Order: sequence, then structure tokens, then C-alpha cells
Amino acid sequence: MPLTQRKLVTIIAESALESLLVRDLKRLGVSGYTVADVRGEGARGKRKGDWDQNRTICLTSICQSPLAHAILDHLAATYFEDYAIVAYLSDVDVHRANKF
Amino acid sequence: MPLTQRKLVTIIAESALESLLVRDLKRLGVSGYTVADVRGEGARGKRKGDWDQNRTICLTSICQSPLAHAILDHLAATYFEDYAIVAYLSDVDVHRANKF
Amino acid sequence: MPLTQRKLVTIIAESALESLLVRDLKRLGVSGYTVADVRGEGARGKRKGDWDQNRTICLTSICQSPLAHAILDHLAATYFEDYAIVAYLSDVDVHRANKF
Amino acid sequence: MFDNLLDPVVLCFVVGLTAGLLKSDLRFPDQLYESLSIYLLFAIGLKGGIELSKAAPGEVFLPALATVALGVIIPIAAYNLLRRLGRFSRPDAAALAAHYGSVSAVTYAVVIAYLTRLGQSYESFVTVLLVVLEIPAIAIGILIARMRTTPGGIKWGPLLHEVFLGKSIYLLVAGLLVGLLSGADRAEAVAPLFTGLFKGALALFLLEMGIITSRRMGDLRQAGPFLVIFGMAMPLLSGALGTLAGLLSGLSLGGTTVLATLAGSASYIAAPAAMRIAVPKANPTLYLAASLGITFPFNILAGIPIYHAMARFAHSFGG
Amino acid sequence: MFDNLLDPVVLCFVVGLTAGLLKSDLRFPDQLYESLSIYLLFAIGLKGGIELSKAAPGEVFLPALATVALGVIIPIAAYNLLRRLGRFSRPDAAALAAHYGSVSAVTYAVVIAYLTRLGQSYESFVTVLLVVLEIPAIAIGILIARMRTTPGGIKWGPLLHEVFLGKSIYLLVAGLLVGLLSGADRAEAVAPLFTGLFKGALALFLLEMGIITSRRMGDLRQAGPFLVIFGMAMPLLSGALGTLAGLLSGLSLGGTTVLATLAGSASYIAAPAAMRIAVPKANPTLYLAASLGITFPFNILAGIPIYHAMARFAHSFGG
Amino acid sequence: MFDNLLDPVVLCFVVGLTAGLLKSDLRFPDQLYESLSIYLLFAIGLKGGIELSKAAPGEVFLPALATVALGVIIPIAAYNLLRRLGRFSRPDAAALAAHYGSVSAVTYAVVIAYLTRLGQSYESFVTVLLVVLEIPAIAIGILIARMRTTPGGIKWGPLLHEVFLGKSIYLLVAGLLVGLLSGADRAEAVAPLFTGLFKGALALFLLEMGIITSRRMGDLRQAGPFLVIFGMAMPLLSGALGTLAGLLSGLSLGGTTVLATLAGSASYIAAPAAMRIAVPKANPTLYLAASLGITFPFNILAGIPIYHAMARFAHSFGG
Ligand SMILES: Nc1ncnc2c1ncn2[C@@H]1O[C@H](COP(=O)(O)O)[C@@H](O)[C@H]1O
Ligand SMILES: Nc1ncnc2c1ncn2[C@@H]1O[C@H](COP(=O)(O)O)[C@@H](O)[C@H]1O
Ligand SMILES: Nc1ncnc2c1ncn2[C@@H]1O[C@H](COP(=O)(O)O)[C@@H](O)[C@H]1O
Ligand code: NA
Ligand code: NA
Ligand code: NA
Repeated sequence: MPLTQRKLVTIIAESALESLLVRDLKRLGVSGYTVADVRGEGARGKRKGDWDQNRTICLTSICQSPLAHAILDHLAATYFEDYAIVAYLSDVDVHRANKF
Repeated sequence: MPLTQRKLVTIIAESALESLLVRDLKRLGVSGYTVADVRGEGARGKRKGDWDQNRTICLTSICQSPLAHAILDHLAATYFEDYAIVAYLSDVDVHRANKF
Repeated sequence: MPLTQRKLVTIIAESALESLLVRDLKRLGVSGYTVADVRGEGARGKRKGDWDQNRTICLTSICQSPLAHAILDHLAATYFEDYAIVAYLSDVDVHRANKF
Repeated sequence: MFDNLLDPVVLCFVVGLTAGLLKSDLRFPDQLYESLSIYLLFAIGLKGGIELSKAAPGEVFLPALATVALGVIIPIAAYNLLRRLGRFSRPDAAALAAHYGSVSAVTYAVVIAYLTRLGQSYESFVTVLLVVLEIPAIAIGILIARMRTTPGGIKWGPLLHEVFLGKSIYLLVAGLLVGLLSGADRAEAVAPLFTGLFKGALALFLLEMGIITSRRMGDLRQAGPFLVIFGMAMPLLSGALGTLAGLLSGLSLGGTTVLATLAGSASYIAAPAAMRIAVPKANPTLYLAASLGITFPFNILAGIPIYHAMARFAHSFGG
Repeated sequence: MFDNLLDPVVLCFVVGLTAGLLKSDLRFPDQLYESLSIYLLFAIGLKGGIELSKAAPGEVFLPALATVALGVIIPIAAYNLLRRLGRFSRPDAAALAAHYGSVSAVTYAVVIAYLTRLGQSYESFVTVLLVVLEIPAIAIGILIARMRTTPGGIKWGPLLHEVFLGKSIYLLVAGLLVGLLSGADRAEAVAPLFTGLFKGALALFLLEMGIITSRRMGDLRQAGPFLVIFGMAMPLLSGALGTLAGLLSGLSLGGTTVLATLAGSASYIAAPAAMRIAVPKANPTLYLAASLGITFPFNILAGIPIYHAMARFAHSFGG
Repeated sequence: MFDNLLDPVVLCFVVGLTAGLLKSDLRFPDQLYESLSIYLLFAIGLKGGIELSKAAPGEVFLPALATVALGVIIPIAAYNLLRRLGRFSRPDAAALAAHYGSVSAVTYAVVIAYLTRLGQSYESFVTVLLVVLEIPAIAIGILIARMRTTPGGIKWGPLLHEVFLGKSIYLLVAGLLVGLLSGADRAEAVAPLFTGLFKGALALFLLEMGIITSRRMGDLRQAGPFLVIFGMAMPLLSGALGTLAGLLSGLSLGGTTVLATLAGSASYIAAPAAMRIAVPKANPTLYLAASLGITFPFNILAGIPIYHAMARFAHSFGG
């Protein structure tokens, strides 16, 4: 079956942002998303769940390229300054182009 | 050291399918796979582990391109209709080409 | 906003290696990393956390291409022989090129 | 009945339900939920096994037979009601039927706590009935679904393996065997964990069950009014059948209440897991909304006292 | 006071702290930590509710009012100290103020264990004061932060929802209601879990709290000497205010000690979660280092006996 | 011995083993397993510490010395047997030797439960012997492996840190200190959790251990017949050495049984973790199959009564 190219947006962020990010992504129009609990270390230091909310999540969403860029721009404008957050895009091939 | 290109198959599916998917992938000939517990939301609604089996998993496997396409076709034919499942391919570079 | 290409290094390894890998990556100069707990099966058999330490982790780090290759070479030389470990590179696009 | 609502176990269910309805972010960690399930199932089995070690064998035969009969009759009745009156598709009706034929171990635990509080005695082998009733309905649900949908053969091997060696049944049976073989004296040293803490753990578990249930209530609109009514009428029907079966097989008033509750309860753990794989065309939202969103709270809040009244009524004639 | 250090609960905190400082790899699994929190909060509520079911209502009115006053005065005092003496930025000062106005339920549990061990009685409604004090300070912290930073409107809806229906408050209130409605007799069957095991679970929890605390101590260098001193002086000041409030509102010696401890404790669960979203410009390292790295261990190891002495001193005049 | 098999703790192990062999999907959540380990280790330490607080010091010196000797002799003996008779590679033999020199805290808990059931008294300081025996063997295993393989220097710092401050030792020692410092009276309020529930928690843990063990049994084919025999003969040899050491250092019949069991048990937590990093060339399948797949079940099901008989036999001469 033929595959279609889409973008995969990956966001690694402190878990306090989970519900805000999901709200934003839905508002921007993603068809779905997936979240995993992770841990990590970056410019803002080690994040190991020391405190109930001090966790890190990894949120991914498959979407079309313009939406993916819009998401990244939105994140940069809204969260990059005050929160521990990292985001990147990559290319993926999917079946069912109309789903994403 | 020189790297070789391979495909990474990523499958996000309801956890009830985990053992079926692993069985299918092995039958199709993958050399290995990795599974993570995730959560998410898609066309079939929010999946948050409300009920013991209502979890979501993310299964990834590195393999050669033809096998990767065969896996996607098999999934589309077998599970896409009845189950909450999303799958995509991406490119990765590996050492030890003969391992995958 | 313009995006910059970086490499994403993904390492799947037995969890006994977590602290060693983190130490090595930092020494090699990564700006950060993210770890998730996973499970899987490969040439060295099923890894399901049977024993407290017998877990599998998935470590990812975004970095520049030369560093990414250096990390892979280091892993190949140090761990590939004795440990259950798989590593691969992929392309990602990031904001804030200077962060990674 | 008002008094039943003031039992801490029931109150915990209510505050859990309220938490969910008010959209509190209270949620038990996954593994705490799973750990409590493991504890409760094993403790139910163990207590049953210890009781059983004091009982005469043989006695259990007739009630077990009656229970198997319930496990066959209830899903068939449910299937026909759902197909004819409810106009559900075959897979949906079959999957729902399997849920209502099978049982909820938590509802069992609550009825035992209820009878204990009232000082009402019951047969020592009722845990065996719980185990017996959990199994046939799931097999029958699969059978109905497959007979009518896939004419090809059913792979019974893996399905029976799944059902008999699935977590819940295995834990119940394991507890039963450990209790039976070690007996009351040897089991005394483990009693503080499995007996002393049981009701507290059940209360905590029901707090989380309330939260889970409240989420399923959101699906009720999708499920439609027929299923809402079915979710309360079916348990009453099954409960009546259970009362009859209890009476006919010679169970005491307490034992009849337990059997009626078992018959009236619907599975929401073993059955969904089995149905998701065996009957993929059935919509999980429907069977989870019905068994978890309606029948489970109905039984905890109102059903159990009703089954008790049914049993009392029946025994006032039969006894 | 030396004697207090030999209590198993306090010793557990010390060995946990030591584990962290020695860089042992000992760490409780996330979900065990979360499960213990859920258990402790619910058990605190439940015990409070059962006590309350025996008490005369009305009595609680004056102390609750005094507690609300504390919840307003303490964060305002803290804010001004931090701004004027500490030269902290507005968001940082506001966020810190919210932490010191709010309370730590674990510190509450430790003071109750402390008074129980001494055989010192206290009012049955002190759990209500715990609940009352947890809320206003967080709202006031947000108010201060927002008034001074974002001139635009504050969305109170979601914030109040978060605070009132957040996990900890909900569990406390849920336990309180279950205990109050079911009463001592009906609650007896759940007592082994919630009463009998309480102090042991608290000891285990404090072991993990020690480890967590030790990690925060690493941030103290970043926090600076002013915050270290503030983290011990502020609880003493609040404790004195709490003693006064207790005396004036007619609390007993035991009740006054509890209120002083509540006033002197700083939140490290509800407040950080609320502040991270409501005051994103505030640096979490600062408020966590202060409330968790300094004030929490200070209260467990030294504060509680001091507040008890304060209360005794005050009652030797007032009483 | 047949009677031992009917103890609920042992029965739980058997039903867990059976679950695994029948391929039931029963599995404890990771964090429940970890939480139970934390609880058991801390409770073992705490009970030991409370006992110790009543004992005369000094007494422990001779038995502790004998235990250190065992910790040196057993791994050297095991290494030579494995190299000469078993023809294992140096890293494999060294890693296996470290496992058999070290101890299993769960096996210790089971022998204590066994003696308690028989009403057989033992020295109050046996927990100290558990701690003492856990450490030297791992260091010696590393030493042997490194001496023979990497001629370069061994980084002892991180390794010793790992061993002494590793989870299990730290929890045991922490419990010991808390128990010792607080003493029996102050510890009474935490006793319901750590003493009352201990045997029940051990039973639940052994259910999971049975499942884990069964998975390792699948590796036995890879391990080969020599290792299977070694896994049962080595504990008997070590058990005999332990009996001798107990007798010579003046331990009572109960204490000798405990020391023999400690000597006969093999580590499956601390040793694998240390060996994986320190001796990467050793194959983990071998040491886990041997210590967890053979020696652990052997000791639980048959070894403990045998060590008890050995101790009785020795004391019938020596005592
Ligand atoms: N270079 C990186 N590669 C992968 N993950 C990163 C990287 N830098 C940061 N992260 C993740 O993003 C989180 C926040 O990063 P930061 O804002 O830099 O502290 C960290 O806790 C890591 O989990
Ligand atoms: N666009 C998407 N991006 C990432 N993950 C998705 C997306 N759509 C669906 N998923 C994931 O796949 C699961 C099943 O999707 P669905 O079948 O659409 O309900 C969801 O629970 C999500 O975890
Ligand atoms: N082809 C593969 N695709 C994805 N993950 C793999 C693959 N092979 C191995 N792995 C993962 O890497 C771990 C170690 O692999 P191995 O060293 O081959 O046993 C496994 O437990 C899997 O989680
Ligand atoms: Na039923
Ligand atoms: Na305060
Ligand atoms: Na040993």
C-alpha cells in the first residue's frame, strides 16, 4: 500500500505542562497524540521526579508539515522561556493519509 | 564506523494487542523489538488505562525496508478496522547492519 | 521560525548500564538526554524485568552529527560485545540550534 | 438500605464517584490499583480456602451445579434480550451477554462485608461458587459470538488458557488452595494481612473504583437508554434466578444472598479482556459502560440489599 | 527534644536523609511514594472524621476563623519579608509566600504522633484546621503574584478547581466525610488498615521524605544564605502567630501545639504544583529548596518540640 | 519436612511456581515487587534492631568473625569447584562464586518464620550475621574475577560504594539502627506494620518469587547439568560449613540453623547487579539460573529443614 509522508512532533517537557500542552495541541488541530513518562537532564538540571510534579513527559503527535511547524512556533512563543521543554520534528511515513 | 540505513517501525496500539503483535512480528521475521507503556488520544477517544487492559503500548522494531512495509501492510489488513492502532515508518542509521 | 537539523541518538540497553551511559554521554559532551523505561526482546533473549536490575531503558539525546557518530563509535567499542544494547541515529529538526 | 449507604466501603465508593464527577485530578497510580486487585483476589481465595478446610466436602456439589446452570442460562437470556428488545448487533449482544453471565469479585467482596456486618452466616464454600460462575459465561459469550459471526473454527486452546489461567481466576484458586492446604492454624500467622486489613483495603479499592466508574458514566450517552435500563433490569432478573437457584440447591439465607449477588453482578475485568480479543467487532464502550458504569454502582448502592430481601422473601416460603 | 529524635518516625527521616547524603541508590518507586501519600491523607481525614463524629459542632467555628486569619496574614508577612529583606523578585517572593502560608500534611501527621506519644490530648476537630489552612494561602500567593505581574485578569475558575479538587485536599475531605458519616462503630472494620498501620506507614514515608529532602539540600547553595535563614526563622514566626491564634480562639494546649505546627509548616505538594502553572516566572528551585530542603527537616527534627514549648509557655499565662 | 511444605509461605511459593510453569499471565507489577522488597528488608532490619537493643553487645563478636570467615571460604571453594570440576570460564566461575558466597535475605526471612513456627529460639543478633555475610563474598568474587582477567587496577571506590550503600544492605542497616536506637517501647507504635504483617507480606512476596523463579527454570537447559547439580550440592556444602561455624562460635541450635541457612543461600539481587558491571564477561543467564532457578527453590522447599537437621545433629555432639 502506498505511504504518505507526515511530520512527527516530539515534545519533552515537565509534566506540569501535560494538560496545557494537550489543550493547545487539540486547539491547533491535531488528530491525536501519545504521551510517555520519561526522565532526563538538560540545561535546567536533572529531572527525576523528586517531587510529585517534577516529572518529565514525552508527547508525540503525527500531523501534516504546516501544522507541525505551527505547533513548534506556538511552543517556542509560549513555553520555551519559563519551562523545561525541548521539541523537535522528524519525518515519518504513514498509511491512511486522511487520518493524520 | 560506517552506518547502514534501516527502517524503524513504530506501532501505537491498545495493550490488548501486545502479545498478538509480538507474535505477528516474530512470524514476519524481525530480529527484535522494544515496547513502552504510553497513553494517548485519537479517533477512538482517550485511552488512559481506566480499565486494567485499556492501556496503550508503543512498539518499535528496526528492520530492513521490505520487511517494514510488509509489517505495515499486515497491520493494516488485520487490525486497523477493529482496534485503536496507529503505525508509521521512519529512517534510522545503525551499526552492525547484519544484526537487523 | 527557521529550524536546524540535528541528530537524535537512540540507545536501547539493559538498565544496569544507565548510569554508565549517562556518564559517558556527558563526558562526550551532550547538552542533555532523556530516558524511558521499556521492555523488549532481541538476540540476547526476552528482557522483562524478571530480576530487579534486568530492565531495559531507552535513552535519547539530540546532538550535532559528529558527536552523534562519536557516541555510536564509543558504544560499539565499549558495550556492544558484552551487553544487550542497540543504538541508532535519525534526523530531527529543532528550534534553538545553539541549545543542542 | 439507608444504613448500607453509611458503611465506609460504600461511602468510599460514593466519594470516589464524586471525585470523578467533579473532575478532581485524584487518581490512584496504576500499580496501586493492580496491587490492590491482586491482594483482594488472593485474600478472597485464602479466606474461602480456610473456611473450606473446616467444611464437609460434598455439600458443595449441588450448589456448584446450580451455579453452572446460572452461568449458562444468564448469558443466553441476556443475549436474546439484547438482540430482540435492544436490537444490538450480534457481536455486541454476545459480548454483553458474556459480561452479565460472568461475575465481579469486588461485588462479591462487598456482599460478604455486608453479611458480616449484619451477622448473617453463609456457607463456607461460597468462594467456590464465585470461581465456578466466573468461567462458563465467558466461554458461552465467545461461543455465541463466534457461532454467529465467524463460521470458521474457534481456537479454544488459547482462549481457555486465557480464561482459566488468567490473573483473577488464578489468584482466587491459588488463594483457595493455599488456605485449604495450610488450614486455619498454619494460616494464622498470615491472617493479619489477609483478614485484618481486608475491609480497609476494600474501602480504598472502592474509592478508586468510584473514580473509574464515573469515567464510564460519560459513555452512557453513547450507550443509549436501552442499555441503561438493561444495566439495572438484567441484574435484578439474574438476581432472581440466583435466588431461585440458591433455594433449590439448598443454600441458607446468607448463601442464597451471595449466589443472587454473584448472578446479578457483571464482570468488568476478565470478560472485557477476553472479549476484546475473541470478539473484536464488539464495541468495548458498550460493554464497559453497561457493566462498569451502571451495573457495578447499582449493585454496590442498591442491588445487594435488594438481593438480600429477595433471599429473605424466598426463604420465608422455601425455608 | 533529644527523646523526640529517638522516635522511629524521626529516626526513619534521619536514615533517609543519610541515605541521600551518602548517595545510596536507595529510592522508593514513584508509585509507592504516591500510594503512601494517598493512604496517609485519606487516613488523616478518616481519623479526623471519626473524631469529629463524636464532637459537638459549633466548637470548631472560632478556631477555624483564627486559622483562616493565619492563612491570610502569614503569606502577606512572608511576601514582605522576602521582598524587603531578601530582595527577591515579585514572582519568587509571591510563590514562596504561598508555600509558607499553606501547610504540610506530613508535618501535621508527625505532630499528632508526637502528641499521642506524650499522651497530650487535643481537640477532635484539628483535622478541619489542616484542611482550612491549606487553601487560602495558595490563593493569596497567586493573587499577590498576579496583581504585581500580569495586570490582565486571572482565570480563577481553573485555579480554584485545582486547589479545592486537587488530590490532597480531596483525599483529606473525602476521608473526613467518610469518617463523619459512618461514625466510629461502622468504621471499626476498616480501622486496622487506617489506624493500626498509620504510624508504621508514616515512618516508611518519612524514610523516603528524607531521601527526597536530601536532594533538595543540594540546591541550597543556589538558594543563598538568606533563604536558609528564612526557612528556619519564618516557621518560628508563623509558629508564634499560630500559638497566639490558638490561645485566643480557646484551643487547649494540645490543640494550640497543632495549630502552631500547622502555621509553622510549609507546603511542598499542593503549593509547588499550583505555583508552577500560576506563577511560571518563579523559580521552582527556590521554593522547593526552602520548603522541602530546610523548613520540612527543621520542623521534623526541632520545630515540633519548640512549638510545643511555645504553646506550654503561652498557656502558662493564658490558661 | 512434609509439614514445612504446608506452611502458607511455602505454599505461596509453590502456587507462584505453578503459575509460571503453566504460563499464567499472573505477574506482580514491578513496583509492587520492589515495594515488598523494601518493606521486607527494612522490617527484617527493624526487628533485628529491636532484638539487639535488648541483647548484650560483645556476644556477637565471635559469630560475626565466623561469618566473615564463611564469606571468604565459600566463594573460594565455589570458584575452585566450578573451574576444576565444572570447567567454567574464569569470569563465569568468579561471578557464580560471588553469588554463592553472598546471601538471600528472603531465604533468611523464611528460616526465621520456620523457626518461629517451631517455637525454636535463636540469638537476637542473627540479623547482624545476615548483613555481615552479604558483603565480603561480593568483593571476593570481584577480586577473583579481576585478578584473573583484567591485570589493570580495579576501581574499588565505586564498587564498595555500590555494595555498602546499595539498596538492600542500606535498608537492612537502616532498619537495624532505627530498631536499636528507638528500642522496643518506642517502636511499639510502628510494630503493627512491621511485625504483625510480616509473614503475610512474605507469603505474597514468595508468590511472586515463585513466578520469577519459574522463568529462570527455562534457562536451566542452557545452564547444563553440572550447574543444576552444583545448585543443590553447593548449598549443602556451604550449609555444612555454616553449621560447623555456628557450632564453633558458640551459637545455639536455632542460631546455628540460621547461620547454616545463610551460608547455604545464594544472592540473587545484590550479586547480579554488582557482577553485571564488575564482571561483564560473565554470562548472567548462568548465575541467575543457578541462584534463582535452582538454589532458591531448593532452599525454600527442602534446604531449610535439612539445615535444621544438620544443626540438630551437630549440637547433639557439640552441645
Ligand atoms: N540534548 C537533549 N537531548 C535529549 N533530551 C534533552 C536534551 N536536552 C534536554 N532534554 C530533555 O528535555 C528536558 C528539559 O530540558 P531543559 O529545558 O534543557 O532542562 C530534560 O529534562 C531532558 O529530558
Ligand atoms: N495523530 C496522532 N499522533 C500520535 N499518536 C496518535 C495519533 N492518533 C492516534 N494516536 C495514538 O494511537 C492511539 C489509537 O488511536 P486511534 O485508533 O485513532 O484512537 C491513540 O490512543 C494515540 O495514543
Ligand atoms: N530489531 C530491533 N528493533 C528494536 N529493538 C530491538 C531490536 N533488537 C533488539 N532490540 C532491543 O534491544 C534490546 C537488546 O537487544 P539484544 O542485544 O539484541 O538482545 C532488546 O531487549 C530490545 O529491547
Ligand atoms: Na452475573
Ligand atoms: Na504554614
Ligand atoms: Na551463601
